[in-house]
Formats: sequence, structure tokens, C-alpha cells
Amino acid sequence: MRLHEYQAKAVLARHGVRTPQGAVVHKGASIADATAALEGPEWVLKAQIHAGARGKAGGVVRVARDEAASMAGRWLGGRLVTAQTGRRGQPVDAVLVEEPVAAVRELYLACVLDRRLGQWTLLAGAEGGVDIEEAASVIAHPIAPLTGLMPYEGRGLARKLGLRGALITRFAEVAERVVALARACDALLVEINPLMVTADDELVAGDAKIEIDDNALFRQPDLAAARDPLPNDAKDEEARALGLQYIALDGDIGCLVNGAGLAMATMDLIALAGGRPANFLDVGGGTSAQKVAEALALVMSDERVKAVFVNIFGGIVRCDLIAEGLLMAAQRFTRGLPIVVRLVGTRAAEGQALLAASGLAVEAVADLKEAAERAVRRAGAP
Amino acid sequence: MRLHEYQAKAVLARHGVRTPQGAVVHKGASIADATAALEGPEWVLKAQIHAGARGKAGGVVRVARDEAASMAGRWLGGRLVTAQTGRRGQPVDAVLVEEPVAAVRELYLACVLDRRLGQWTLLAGAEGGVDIEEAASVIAHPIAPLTGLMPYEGRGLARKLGLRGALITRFAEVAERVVALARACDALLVEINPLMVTADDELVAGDAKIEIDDNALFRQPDLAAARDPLPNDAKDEEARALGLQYIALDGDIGCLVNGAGLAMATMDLIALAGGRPANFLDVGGGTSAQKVAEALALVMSDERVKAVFVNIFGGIVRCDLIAEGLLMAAQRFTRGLPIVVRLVGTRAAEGQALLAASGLAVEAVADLKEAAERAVRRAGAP
Amino acid sequence: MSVLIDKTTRVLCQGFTGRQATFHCEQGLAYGTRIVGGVTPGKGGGTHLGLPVYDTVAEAASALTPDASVIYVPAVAAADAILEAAHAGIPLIVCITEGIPIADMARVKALMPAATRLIGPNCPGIITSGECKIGIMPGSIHTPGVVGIVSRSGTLTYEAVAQTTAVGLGQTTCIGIGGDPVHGLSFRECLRLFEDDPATRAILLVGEIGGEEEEEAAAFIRDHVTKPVAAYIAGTTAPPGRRMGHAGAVIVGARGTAQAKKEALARAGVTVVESPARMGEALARRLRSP
Amino acid sequence: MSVLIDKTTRVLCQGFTGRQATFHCEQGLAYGTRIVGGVTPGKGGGTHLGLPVYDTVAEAASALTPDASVIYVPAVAAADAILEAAHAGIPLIVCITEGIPIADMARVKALMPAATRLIGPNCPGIITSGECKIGIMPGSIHTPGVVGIVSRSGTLTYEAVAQTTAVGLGQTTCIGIGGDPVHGLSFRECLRLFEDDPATRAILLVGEIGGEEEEEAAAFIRDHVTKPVAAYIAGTTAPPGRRMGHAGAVIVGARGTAQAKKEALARAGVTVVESPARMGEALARRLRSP
Repeated sequence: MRLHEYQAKAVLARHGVRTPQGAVVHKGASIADATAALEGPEWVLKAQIHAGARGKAGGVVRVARDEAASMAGRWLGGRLVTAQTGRRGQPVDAVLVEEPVAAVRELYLACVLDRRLGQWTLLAGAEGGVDIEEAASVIAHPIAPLTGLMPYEGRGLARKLGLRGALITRFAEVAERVVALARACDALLVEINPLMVTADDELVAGDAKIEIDDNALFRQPDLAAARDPLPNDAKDEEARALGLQYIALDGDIGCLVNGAGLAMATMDLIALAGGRPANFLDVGGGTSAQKVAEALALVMSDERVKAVFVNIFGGIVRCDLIAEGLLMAAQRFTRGLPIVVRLVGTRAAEGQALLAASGLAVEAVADLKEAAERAVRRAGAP
Repeated sequence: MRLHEYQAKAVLARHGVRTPQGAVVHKGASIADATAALEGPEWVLKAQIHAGARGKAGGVVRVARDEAASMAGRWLGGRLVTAQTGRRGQPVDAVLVEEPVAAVRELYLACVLDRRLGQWTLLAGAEGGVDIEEAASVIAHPIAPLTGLMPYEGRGLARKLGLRGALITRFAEVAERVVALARACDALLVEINPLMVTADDELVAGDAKIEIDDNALFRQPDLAAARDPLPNDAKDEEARALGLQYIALDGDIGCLVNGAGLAMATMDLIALAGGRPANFLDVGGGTSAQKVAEALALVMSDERVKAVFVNIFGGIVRCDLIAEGLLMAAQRFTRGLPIVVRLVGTRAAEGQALLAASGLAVEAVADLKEAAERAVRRAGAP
Repeated sequence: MSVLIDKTTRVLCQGFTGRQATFHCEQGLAYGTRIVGGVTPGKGGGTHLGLPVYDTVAEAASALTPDASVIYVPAVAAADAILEAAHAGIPLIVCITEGIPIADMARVKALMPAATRLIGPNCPGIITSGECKIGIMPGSIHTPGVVGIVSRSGTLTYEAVAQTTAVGLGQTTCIGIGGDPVHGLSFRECLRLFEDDPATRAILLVGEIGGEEEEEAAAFIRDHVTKPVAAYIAGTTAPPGRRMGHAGAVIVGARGTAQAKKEALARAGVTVVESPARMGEALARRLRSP
Repeated sequence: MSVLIDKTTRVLCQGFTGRQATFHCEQGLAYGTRIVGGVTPGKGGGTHLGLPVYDTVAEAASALTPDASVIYVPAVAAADAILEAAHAGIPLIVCITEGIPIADMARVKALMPAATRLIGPNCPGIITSGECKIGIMPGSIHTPGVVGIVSRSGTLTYEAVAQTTAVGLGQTTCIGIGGDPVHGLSFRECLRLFEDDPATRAILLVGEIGGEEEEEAAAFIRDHVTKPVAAYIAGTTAPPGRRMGHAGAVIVGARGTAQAKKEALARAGVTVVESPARMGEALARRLRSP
């Protein structure tokens, strides 16, 4: 789960990392009330979306104090398109308003969970602001899993970045706190970019990204509550509530698969057959008829979908039960969408027989490749 | 620093260990107010002192609810003498009032910092209530310094104690919390004795001792604040405020020494010479004239003291400066106590000359054994 | 011959009396697996499925001398269960549980003895066709044969199994290493086991986007594997930055793409199929004309 | 010959520019100690006492190749300083700092490489008479000679030094292992060093109440030490349950009493003196009639 910049900065501040004076304005709230405590003649406004490249897309602007309200008002409720959002952009439901910080230098600092090492790694760069992918000189420092970062390690990193004087200890403090935060919050990523150096040798988080391990949200109730009240895609939220893994895509073939790997493979098959999947959807390895029915309803409720491809490998789950679930949902829907179903594995024949006997427009195809091709054809000529 | 039972139980409760329903009544407070939330026909009253063996000494009694106020009132402000307090006993400034817990069985559980291993060790016993020194069957389980106790280790210990059913996991939980408490609070000792097992398989801390590492109090502000407002010996508190290590003893020869080892050795010497030290006092290895003066004033303010033995090995510290400090304090005091001073090491001759020239009743003796014997003689025939 | 487990393997089950464990242990017993008992704290001394139940793995290990333990305990307690089994000296641990926090797995990796082999978590388990089934895979689709299968996915593995059965090759052992970013046995380690197993004639590797294990596998294959290998990598069409169901299946920036993995494997001499429908067929062809 | 340090030992100082470190490094330099530079984070690039200052031990170690580092940083940062020196590869670390939380020292012990030798904390340091003084002991009382001294105390050590000087024996090396319950070099390790040092003809051990190190030392002496050993244990008259100045000097229940320690040492053939005024005299007598 990704936090918004304003949420990430609040978490950093709670862990002792300095952030700019600022306030967040939510959609529908009064900007005057929200920013009452802010000072200075100019403010920085930052549109809060879950994607980068906001600066180039006009989502970060510096305006005179009395222009802030109108600018924020224009953003809130709209959508922002950046190089990272896709064509539809993302809704702007909050704007972060900050007093500008005068930086004499910018650094890069991040703590990421390195899956290969199975431990957190600190990344430190002498140049901040740039995309981490492009920054050549980032130093990677693995963190011992049981100990965290020791102050002397932070000072050593500071020296490797070329820092001197009071900044050495200050950088080590920030690094230690970032690592402590990552460990305490089950963060897969804590990134401060840029980490701004002020004229009086203070370090301030200019921008911040935090991503929390979804598997650990059960023990991070405060962070779990920070999940977007208005998500980018309402279906994501609906699917999550149903215990389904759903990701909206750009195509027109709705997918319903058991298992994440098979679900990805199904997307690949559709593409190989010349079609485009409308979604990724994993109903889980040990799914039920009821869950399949709900999943099918979810997929079919997407107006862009022109055909549905159901791909189930019945292992522990019996295909006849899955077929019952499909029929249950298909009967409730009147859109008359073509549904191609591949049922294999345990009790596949019984399941296919049930579908054939139903009289519904459900086509059962046993071969994987053939099933995908059929779905693509049906989406093209409904 | 030792916590009182009521303070230790509050810390345990904060860390998720169940304690009996109870309330603490401080000297001068209303017992009716303090116990307003307590229920039941009978209560257990426990005198809060920093010593064990209270039960046999009458410091733990079970009384009818309406007798509690008069009993607590009798205790508060008085002193309790137990087998562990010494003859003078300890002042009772607080009484813990608890609802009785019906235990079907009692266990022993403690987490101690094992100095030899340099790590915490969990001690678990199948019999609670008895003195740990006497309990033969206590199991010692060392705790990996970087990881704490893992739940499976706690379950393993529970089995070794012969526990079954739901108690296995409950015991592991309590053990894990006790270890977490020790680590989080810099505790040298966390002891729950007895750990009571109730009829419904709950575990409740019957009595509790916690000792905090004095060196870590700077990062345990909540616990540091729990230090007795009315200490057992007012001089301890005064000395602590002066940065001196002072411990009151039973004798009549006041001691003032630099260095803890030498201070103990000085006590031993006095005993070998047939005398009895009134105190242990370490003014520190790198002491100053001012500090010596304050220390001397503290020692001489003890009415039992009949002679003072000052034993300073001037290393980094110059003996002439120490002599100045001694004269400074001696002049302020009019009790006319004999003072035997041994000054050796850096600038000892100059220091001794200063003392000799002062005209005060300060006897300078260079030999260690001889100096101790002189002090003992002076205390006997002032 | 086979890899890691066979019909003599004595299997313990942690979380034995739970619903999921009960079901899958019944299936395992029906398959012929030598499940010898189980552990559920608080239920020690009883029996379940006709087998003894212990409170701790240490007690079970000393009574039953298991060769492997399969873990079905909930995510919140799974890391502890893994370490309990490891420190009780059980050499092979199969953790089925999904949803374990990554930090817990990092801790497990830091604390697990080097000699212990962990499969998973978030995996279907391991099966030696016709001999021993440890996990949740449907036994019926497996046929004794010559292909060693190693996969990050669950149902996609079944697809691979079904295809290798369909083309008449069958399987020696099939290992699901799991979809979590921090996990036990790696592709590399499984490849070494299959390379060293005389009964395994060919290897099928089923990877997916995210991480660098397929790239490491490619390097290992180039240097150390003499047997024919075919591979499919799921997620060629997955968008970057999204976790595709598995916690580990995510493209971060330019890293972890299917394209990079497929290229690395192809360069190492692996037959890489674009279509997940052609895994068995490709391996059969490769075996006919090496 | 001597133990651990001699006139060739290159010494680094951590917390170099602080008041206490400055004073004691001046004293050390005056004694002839080869102090080669120091570390104070934030002051790197400058000089102090005419010696170079670095920001980190790693930088100082690579520039100065020190054999030892002496630590004067405040208690709150001392454990970090010890680990910094250890992980920079400095083989001998002398930590003078007192008041370090025990948990920090437990952590240090768990994380320090096994080959690193730590003296202290809360100790006067180590001195080889006439050659190298690392710590806060007054150099003037030391005379080159034949006695190896190891002690848990500070000023009581000076007493032992003065007495061995007074009886004409002098010292090879004097090691203060410190008064904290969890610390580095033990009595045992120091005894082994003195036993192996040809220049050391006799050993004086100064112990105190608390812990079991004197008992362990006694067992080691019995089995491994051929040289005459005398010992004094401070605290025969100390009341149980009170910490006597040193964090480690406390009798817990029946454990750690002076009596038990004295008996163990006497049984091991050590000349145990009851009076701290007789340490030098007892050792001299023992050397005359072994």
C-alpha cells in the first residue's frame, strides 16, 4: 500500500525526520482553515496522487499566498495526468500546501526491502531530485536484519556522500530514523527525494514516498487507516472487500482466473491471440462458487468489457461447483456478454456438462490456447 | 533502581501482563477515594517497601473490606521490619490494595540480565511463591540478544514446566511480554513470583519485582520519574544529587574515598582494624576540591559518625587541591570530629603540608593500614 | 529417484488440527504420503486423523523423527512456526501459508540454520509423483516421469504438470517455491537438485515478473546445468508498478520485467515459450531433438 | 616484553577533541605513547594536539593503521563507538567511558567480531610501564618490572601499582578490565596473556564482589597458570543487595560474595590477602619463597 506524500511526511515527522511546514487540503474542505497556521508570501502546492513526474505535469507549483486557494480549488476533484499515471490520470482528492524550503544542496535517501538479500538496504545519493533509476552514484548499504542501522554506519555513508561538519551526524540521524521507520512500519520502501540541505545544515524531506507491506497491515492499524478513502479505481476497493486480487487494465476482455500466475498467463495468452485484457483478477487458489459468482459480477460490471474469459484450473476446488457459481452470476446479469469458460482439473467434465445444459451463452472450451482465442474473437464480434 | 511492587505491576500491565485488580494508597491520601473502584468482600493489603519477606513480617494481610482503611492507616507513615530490611526496617509510604485472586497453581517467571553471558536469561519454575534461591527446579533459558524470545521458545518452556492446553500459549505470551519489557525498559530484573494460574487458565502476576539499569535511566524518563519520592535514606538522595555514590551502613566511622574499589577496600581495612564504617562513599576517580568538600559535609552530617577517614589516591586529581577542599569543609563544621586523612599520589606532599599548616584537627597519615587503624582508634576515643 | 522427498519421507504437519491442514493431510495420506503426526499447541496428547498430536515441534521431532514438516498455521504465526521447525532440527520445511509479512521472512532468513531447507511460503508445496505429496496441489494430475518442475506460481504449476503429463513425459518432482519476494529455496537451488537427480531428464522452469531470480537461474543454467530446460515467464503483458496478485510479482522501474528474464534464459540455452499453453509441448520437442 | 601494548603500539583516540580525551591524550603523549590521531565526527580534516582528526574510524584507520583505539565518547554514544572501531578492524579497543547501559554492552558483545579485544568499559585502561599508556591512570606511579596486574577497579589498581613499585617489583603491564557487569576482556583472558608473557614473573589480581569472574579466574589459574599469583578481593564487608559504586559490584542473594571468591582463589593456589595494604608485600614474599 502506497501512502500519499502528505501521509508519508506525517509518518516521517513522527519518526523525527524534519519536513517542511505545511498543511493538507482535502476535497471539499476550506483551504483557508487548513492553511491558517502557514506563513510566508509564497507557498508550494503539490497535487496528491499515487504517481511521480508531477512536476513536469504541472502538479507541483509555487504560487503567491493569495493565489493558493484558487489554484488548489481548480485541482481538487479533477484528475492529473503525468508520465506515470496512464492516459486517464489519477483523481486529485488532496493538495499539500507547504512553505518553500531554501535548499543549498539536495541528497537522495531511501530504505528499500531488498528481496534478493531478504533484508532492508539503505540507498544514499549525493544528488537528490533526480529519478533514482537515473542516478548513477547511489550507494547501497545493506542493513543487518536483526540490528538496524548503527549511527557509525550512517556517518560512514555521510562521508561517502562527501558531507562534512555537523551534516555528518545529522545525516546519520536521519538515516537511522528512516531505517527505524521502515522496520517499525513494515515499509517496503521509504524514499526521501530530495533530502534537502538548508543553509544552516538542517536536513528536510522535500518529497517522500512510503510503501507498506500489504501482508503486514494487520499489525499497522494506523497506516491501514491511511488507505485512500477515494481510491483511483473503485473496483479495486470493491474487489479488495471481496478478498479478490483485482487490477484494472486498458482492454476489453474481462478475465476471471484462479491463481496469480495463471491470471498473468491468461493475460499473456489474450495478448498473443491479438486481444487486450480489461483486468487482472485472481479469485484465489481455493475459491468457492459464491466467490466466483461475485467475481464474475464484478468483471461484468465494467462497461468496457465486451467478452469474459473464465480460466479455472480445478485442483482442490471442484469444477462443478465453479460452474454452479458461474451460472448463478450469469443468470443475474442481462447484458448478454459472451462468456468463454475453460474448466480443467478436478470434475471438469461435470462442470462443462452443467454449463452446456444451462442454455446460457456460456461457451466451454477445454484447450487453453483455443479458449483464449475464442474470447478474443467474441470480444471483436459480439 | 528498584520499582515498588505497585509500580512494577503497572509496568507489567502496560506490557500486556495481567495483574490483580488493585489500587495504591499513598501516605496522606484518602483510602476511600483510592479504592473506590475495587470490589469484593475481602481485600489484600501489601506494604510497599524495597525488600522481600513481607508476608512473614506481617506486611501482607487479607482483611475484610471495611477493615482495610484502618489497617492501611496504621501502616502508612510507619516502618516495616522484615528479614531483609535490617534492624531499622523501611518506611511504608504506600500500600497496595488488591482484590484477592484465586490461584489453582503458582509458577515462577523472571527475566534477568546474566552478566556472564552478557544477555538476558529467562528463568521459569513450576513452583511459584518460594524464594528463587530455594527453588531447585528453575529452568534457565538464555535469550538471543538481538532477537528476544520467540513464541515457540516460550511454548517449549511451558511444556518443560508441565503445562498443558491453553496455558501453553498463554505462558508463552506472558514470557514474550516479560522479555520485551526487560529489553524495552533496560531492566536488570523482571520477576513475577508467584505467576498465578486461575481456574479458567488465566495467568496473573501475584507479586512483581523490577530493577532498572541506573545507567539507562536517561532514556527511560517514565521509569526514572518512578524513583521513590521519599527514599529510605535521605542521605542517599542528597548524595545522588551531588553526583556521589553513597550507601549508609551501620557503623560509626565516616568514609570518603575516590574510586569504588578503593572505597570498598577502605571499608574492609576499617573492619580489619576492628572498627565499623558508617558509610560507603565514592567521590569518583576524577573528583574536585568542591566535590570533596560537599562529600565531607555529607559524611559529617551523620550524627552517628564519631570519626572520619578520608582516603584519596591522587592520580589525575592533585592531592593539594583535595586538601583545599577538605579544609574548606572542615572549617564550616564545628562538631570537632576527628578527621584522619590519607593523601597519596600526585602532589601528596603538598597536600599533607597544607593540612598540617591549617591548624585544624586533621591528622595526615600516609600508610594505608596505619591510617585505617588511626581512624578506628579515634572513633573509639574521640 | 527424485528430489528432496520420496515414499520414505516422514512428514510432520504444523497447525495439524486446523481446517485447511486437515483437508490437505487427508489428501496427502490418500496419495500415500507418510504423514506421521502433527503439532497444534494446546492439543498435545490427543490424536487427529488417527495420528498423534504434540504441543511443540521439539516434542514431535523427538517422538516421530520426521524428515520434513509442512506448515499450515495462519500468517501471523507462520514465521515462528518455521523457526520452531528449523530449530527442532527438521531438515526440510514446506510453508504453505500465504500473507506472511516480508519483515517476518527477513527475520526467518536471518535466524534459520544454513543447513535447513525451506520451501515457500505462499506456495503449493512439493510433490514427487506417485510417492509423496506435501502441500495443496491436486495429486490426480501428476504422473511419474522424467521432468523436474520448479515454479513461483500455484495453479500455473498445475498447468505445467498437466501439460507434461499430457505429452507423456510425466514428472519426477515438482517444487513450488512460492510467490513471495523473500522466500526459501530458490530457482538456482532447485535447478542444482534436478541436475544432480539421475531420474530427472529435463527441467521446466515457470517464472514470473518481479525480482531477479530467473536471471540468476539463467546464469546458473549456463554454467552448471547440462539437462534440457524449458521456461515460461508469466506477466509479459503486466503493467509496471502493480503487484500482480503475488507479493513478489511486481516490476519496479526497469527491473523484473518478463522480457529481461526471457532474454537471460534464452541466452543461457533455455527453450523459452511465449505461450503458457506450450510448456509441455516445447519440452517434449526439446527432448526429442536436443 | 609486555602484554597487548608496547612502545610500538599506534593508538587512535575516539572522542579526541573532547575535554577528557584532550587531557588524557596529552598525558599519554607525555608518557611516550604513540598516539597517531583521533576521531571526532564533524571535525575531520583538522588537527588537534598536532595530530590529524578524522570524521570516522574507517577513514582514520585507513590513513593511520592504528593498533589500538581508546574511547572517551559519552555513555550514550559509546557502544556505537566500540562497534565502529571493531568493524573498522582495530584489534584492541580500550573504552574508558563509564555509565554505558548494560543492554548496549550486551548488544556490543553480540555484534563484535570474535577477534577484537575490548578492554572496559568503565575502566582506567591499560599501561605497559615506561612504554605505552592508554587510559586515565597516573603514569608516574608505574615502574617497569615483573608484575602483571589485572583489576576490576580504578584507584584500587593504583594502590596495587604503588605497592608493587614500593616493594621493588615494578610492573610489566597493568590492565583495568572495568567495573561494569558486562564488559570485554575477562580476568581469564588477561591471566592467559600474562602467563604467556616471558617478562611477567608474577601476577596480581584485584577483584571485588559481584559476578563470578574471580571464580572462573581461579579455575583457570588452577589448570593453566604456572606463575605465582596474589589476589585481593574488595568488599568483604559490603552489605548484600547494594551496588557498591560499580554497576557490577553487587552481591545477589548468596552469589558474588568476597568470601566465595577468596576461597576459590585460595584453593587454586593463589596467595589471597585480606588487607588491601598488603598486596605488594604478599607478592614479593611469594616470589622470594614460591
